[in-house]
Amino acid sequence: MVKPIATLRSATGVPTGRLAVWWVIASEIVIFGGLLGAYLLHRLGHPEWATYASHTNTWAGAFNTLVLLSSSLSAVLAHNAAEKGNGARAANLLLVTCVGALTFLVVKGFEWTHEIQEGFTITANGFWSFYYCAAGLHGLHVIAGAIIMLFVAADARKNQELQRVELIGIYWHFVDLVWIFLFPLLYIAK
Amino acid sequence: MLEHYMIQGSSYASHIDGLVWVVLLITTFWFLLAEGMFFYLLWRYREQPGKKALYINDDLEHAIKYKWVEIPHRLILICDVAVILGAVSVWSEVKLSMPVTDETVRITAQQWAWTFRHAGADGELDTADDIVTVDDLHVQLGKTYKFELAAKDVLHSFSVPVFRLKQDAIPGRVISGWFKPTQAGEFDVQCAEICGIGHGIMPARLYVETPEAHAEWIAHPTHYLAYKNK
Amino acid sequence: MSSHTESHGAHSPNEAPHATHEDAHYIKIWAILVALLVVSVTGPMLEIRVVTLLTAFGIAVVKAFLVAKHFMHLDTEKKFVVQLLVVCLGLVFLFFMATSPDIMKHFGMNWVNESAKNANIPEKIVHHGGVEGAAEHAEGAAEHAEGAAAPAEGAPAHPAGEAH
Amino acid sequence: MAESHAHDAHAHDHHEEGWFKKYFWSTDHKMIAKQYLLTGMLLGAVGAYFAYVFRMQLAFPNKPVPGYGLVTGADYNALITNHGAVMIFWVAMPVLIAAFGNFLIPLMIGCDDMVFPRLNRLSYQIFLVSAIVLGASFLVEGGAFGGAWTAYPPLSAKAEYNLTPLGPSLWLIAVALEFVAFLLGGINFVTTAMNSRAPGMKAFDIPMAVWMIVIASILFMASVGPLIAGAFMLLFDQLLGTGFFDPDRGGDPVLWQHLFWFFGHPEVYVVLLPALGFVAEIITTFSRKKLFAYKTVLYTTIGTGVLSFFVWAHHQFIAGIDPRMANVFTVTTVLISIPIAEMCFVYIATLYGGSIRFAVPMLWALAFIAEFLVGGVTGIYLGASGADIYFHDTYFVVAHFHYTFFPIAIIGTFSGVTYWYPKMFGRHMNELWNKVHFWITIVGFNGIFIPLFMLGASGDHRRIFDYSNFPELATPELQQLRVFATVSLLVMLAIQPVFLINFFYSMFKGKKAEANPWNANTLEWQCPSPPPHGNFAVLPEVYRGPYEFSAPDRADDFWPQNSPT
Repeated sequence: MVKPIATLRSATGVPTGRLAVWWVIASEIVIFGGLLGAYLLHRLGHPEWATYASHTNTWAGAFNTLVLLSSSLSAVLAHNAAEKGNGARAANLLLVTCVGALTFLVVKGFEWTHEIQEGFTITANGFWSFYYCAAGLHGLHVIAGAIIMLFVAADARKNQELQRVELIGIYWHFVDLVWIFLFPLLYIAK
Repeated sequence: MLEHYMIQGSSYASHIDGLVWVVLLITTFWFLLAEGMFFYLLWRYREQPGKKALYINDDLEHAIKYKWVEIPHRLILICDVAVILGAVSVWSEVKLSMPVTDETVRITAQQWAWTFRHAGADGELDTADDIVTVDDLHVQLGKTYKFELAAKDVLHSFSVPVFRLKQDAIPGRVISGWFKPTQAGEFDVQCAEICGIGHGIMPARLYVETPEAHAEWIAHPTHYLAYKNK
Repeated sequence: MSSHTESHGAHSPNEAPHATHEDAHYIKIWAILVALLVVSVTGPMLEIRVVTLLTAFGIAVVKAFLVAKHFMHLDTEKKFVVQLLVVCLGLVFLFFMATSPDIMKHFGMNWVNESAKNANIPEKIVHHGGVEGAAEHAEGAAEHAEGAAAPAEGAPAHPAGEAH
Repeated sequence: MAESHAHDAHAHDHHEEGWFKKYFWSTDHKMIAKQYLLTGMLLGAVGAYFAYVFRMQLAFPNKPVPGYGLVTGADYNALITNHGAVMIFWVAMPVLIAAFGNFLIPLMIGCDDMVFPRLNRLSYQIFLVSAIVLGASFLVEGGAFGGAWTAYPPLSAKAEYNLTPLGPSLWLIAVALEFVAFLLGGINFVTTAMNSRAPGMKAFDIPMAVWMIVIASILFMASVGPLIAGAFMLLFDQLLGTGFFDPDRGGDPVLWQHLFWFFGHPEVYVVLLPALGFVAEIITTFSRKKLFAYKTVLYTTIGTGVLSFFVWAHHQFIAGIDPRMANVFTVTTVLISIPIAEMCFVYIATLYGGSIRFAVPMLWALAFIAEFLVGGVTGIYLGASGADIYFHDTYFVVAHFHYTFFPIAIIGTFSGVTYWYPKMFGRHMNELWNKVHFWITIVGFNGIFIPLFMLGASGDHRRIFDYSNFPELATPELQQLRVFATVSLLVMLAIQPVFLINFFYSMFKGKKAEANPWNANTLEWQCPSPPPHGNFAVLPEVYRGPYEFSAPDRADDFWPQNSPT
């Protein structure tokens, strides 16, 4: 598939791929904003949710925050390597990021298994419904990001489409950003 | 305008109709002006042989814009203010205020019936002589009623067209409002929010009765679900 | 036309220059982020509400700012991108503010959300809440007592509307 | 130059194509536009069929409808629900934004394709899947969803209330997929228009149609988020038994109303703006006039878009929101009349001093202005909160929004199709039959909805399948109005095959069209009809605005954007 000339133009000064990623993030902000806004509306109206929230595992959440922050670091280092034309290094760093994503999901899996065994299922009460909904939607983004990243890394290893390293990086930082807010909302505020 | 279609049965019905009149006059003026101008221009500037269209340069555009855009802009703003003032005042009367009421009636909507709890002879709700009816609401002419609206299952809407009253009922919430009947007679209560396959078979009847007839009904209620005679 | 002409080297001249930092810079930012994370986890251990909120959400904002600025390179991105993202955040805020009178509050002018209020009653709470919740619970209990006295047909009387 | 060289390579690449690859797997923006257009027309026929069935039930209650059978309450609810959903999500959006956006944006801004052709193809395929999922919801146990297109819970959340265990979930999944398709499409449109304009095309040289589609896409992307989140929540309520909107379990049904209408109101402008853009193109071309006050049109469009985020709760005035909030929203709602009215005045002013030729596209565009004015002014009755107490959920509302949506989705589409048909297919449609079709459609449309205003003023409520239970509504006078509306609908539907035959016949047998049959200025007319793969032999450069008609000191009364002199 040959790219049309349209893709190569840049009247705004922002390359087309990056511009599109910003629009994706803009619409994602409203999606997560709607969900977290709805959660906050209920949370502030229901002081008893603090009690429900006390059963979340802060340490697991904190560890996952650390994992995502570190994977963001490797993503931005990959971008830096791609800017310098070093595709192999960028690919390796992207793989490190993917390992971070995998770690995040594994921790999440253990956490959820434990919580569900304790009886805190998605139907337990409003807090847990939002907990699974918000963290689940975020988890889907982690999975999607990791899969795309594998493709980008495969291309980057061949020194192709290096600009995409930056694009998937920006998306990954956004996923990290969402988690930065999910962590206090779901884990710390008790 | 509405009074030609539906009789005014409550104290605030005429105010709502008055607001509709205000809106009708304003919108009709603008509508006729715009459509009149539109069709006039279509006729006046139809294609004619040998006649070239006008080219509007920036200076000319600026001058015309004042006449075509700036002045209507301000006039519409004035009209909007009039509409807003009317709308807010009527809305405040019907939905925001709660006048001193004589009696309370509790309305519970469910799929697909209305339950009305009347205060009964003592005029107090939640006493032994309450009259509970299904799909029949009896009120006395000229008395001010407070209603407490609730729903058991899904959204419903308590709509009494002659009163110009409409309020959605939401499960889990109790929403209050008021009305003061001014016309005796038998009227429709309708459900105005889709509530399932029986939405079209969820009517109730409203009986606005003179004080004598109302007292008679309280003494000998008909179609009641629960009623304890002392 | 081969597609890798479009890679980083092919930016057209009118593009924003993308500042490329050394890796050390990014590691420094990461270290700050991790330090902030430690603060945000240890802060709530003091069990002071103000400190919890500040460390949890204040630091989240700081972290978000650092990630957006240094990792997403919004500092060197075109202005309109930042404006776009801020506008979207503003829309979320608008939604929240205009919806809060109905959802966050459980009573208002001529209406009361009975079921949400009843959800606040302490019986339904398995474990005791924090100190700050106690006053709310007491209030909830009072509402509940009132609600319990109401008749059974599903529409408890509650005159909250007149209070306004 | 590198660009034209790359273009040659591009064109060579597409010589040998199979049927499947050409018509179904194509990444060419024009083919995807046609796919969207035809799918939209097909679903439009489905939506019209729904309207036919339930209007027959209303006019002749409880008699078997020819071509359907007896309409039960459940059938009726499913029909009205899906009529609304199909017409908005699967007709107005794909035709106005996706079909014309795909076709027009690359041509009008002078480039060879959308910036992400494969994303574009994916967008159509997801859209097609969403339509199939919607169709499947009619075949599952319990039947299709019947809780109105607003899908208010708890009715939509629990099978015990709506008695359709699977329909609502499929419906919701279909809507969510459709949103994903249009998010992908919208990102493509916006990015293309922002980045890939022809050299020399500055912000105020962009044709209004492109501006409007882009602003509409932005509105869509910025408003749909909360509803996507809400769709997840409602789907979990339906399938997993959570209680997001269940008051007995700590949820709140009013939250859904806010999530829905926060999207739902901007959505009106999402479909309105493209139609306004087509009208701007057409009235300038056929009155040989410059668009009057280009910048005013643009600013009022942006103003309308911004304001549209501040008005959503006017759909909920009496739906249980705090009544004090209604005062806020009535102010913002009534104020939106200012930019919309200004836009109408500007369009009318464009006709001043023109040389107006009443070709078929022009007739449709003029009808849009004349009819949309009715929809505009009747909106004031509903935006004024006090009057809305009476009008809410009556046929007055139905008539009002059909006087906006019909001009948008049907008249706007016909104006666009008749105007760009020569460009799309390289041939002309039959003008005489198009005119016959135009007049009967317009008369039929007014015949349907003027009676509905009167019904609404008489307190006639929507979504009721049988009025015999409501003595005030079951009167012979009102029934006559219903019959009149239904007969008008039958007349209007009866003439549509004429258009369809004309449409498909002319595709093969119509008069051949030259590149610029209407003598228009915008770039899409400066390439061959129909445009080849890659659109332009040499990608154009732009020297002036799109509406330089009848410029003095020129022999021609038009001046193409890419003409150097």
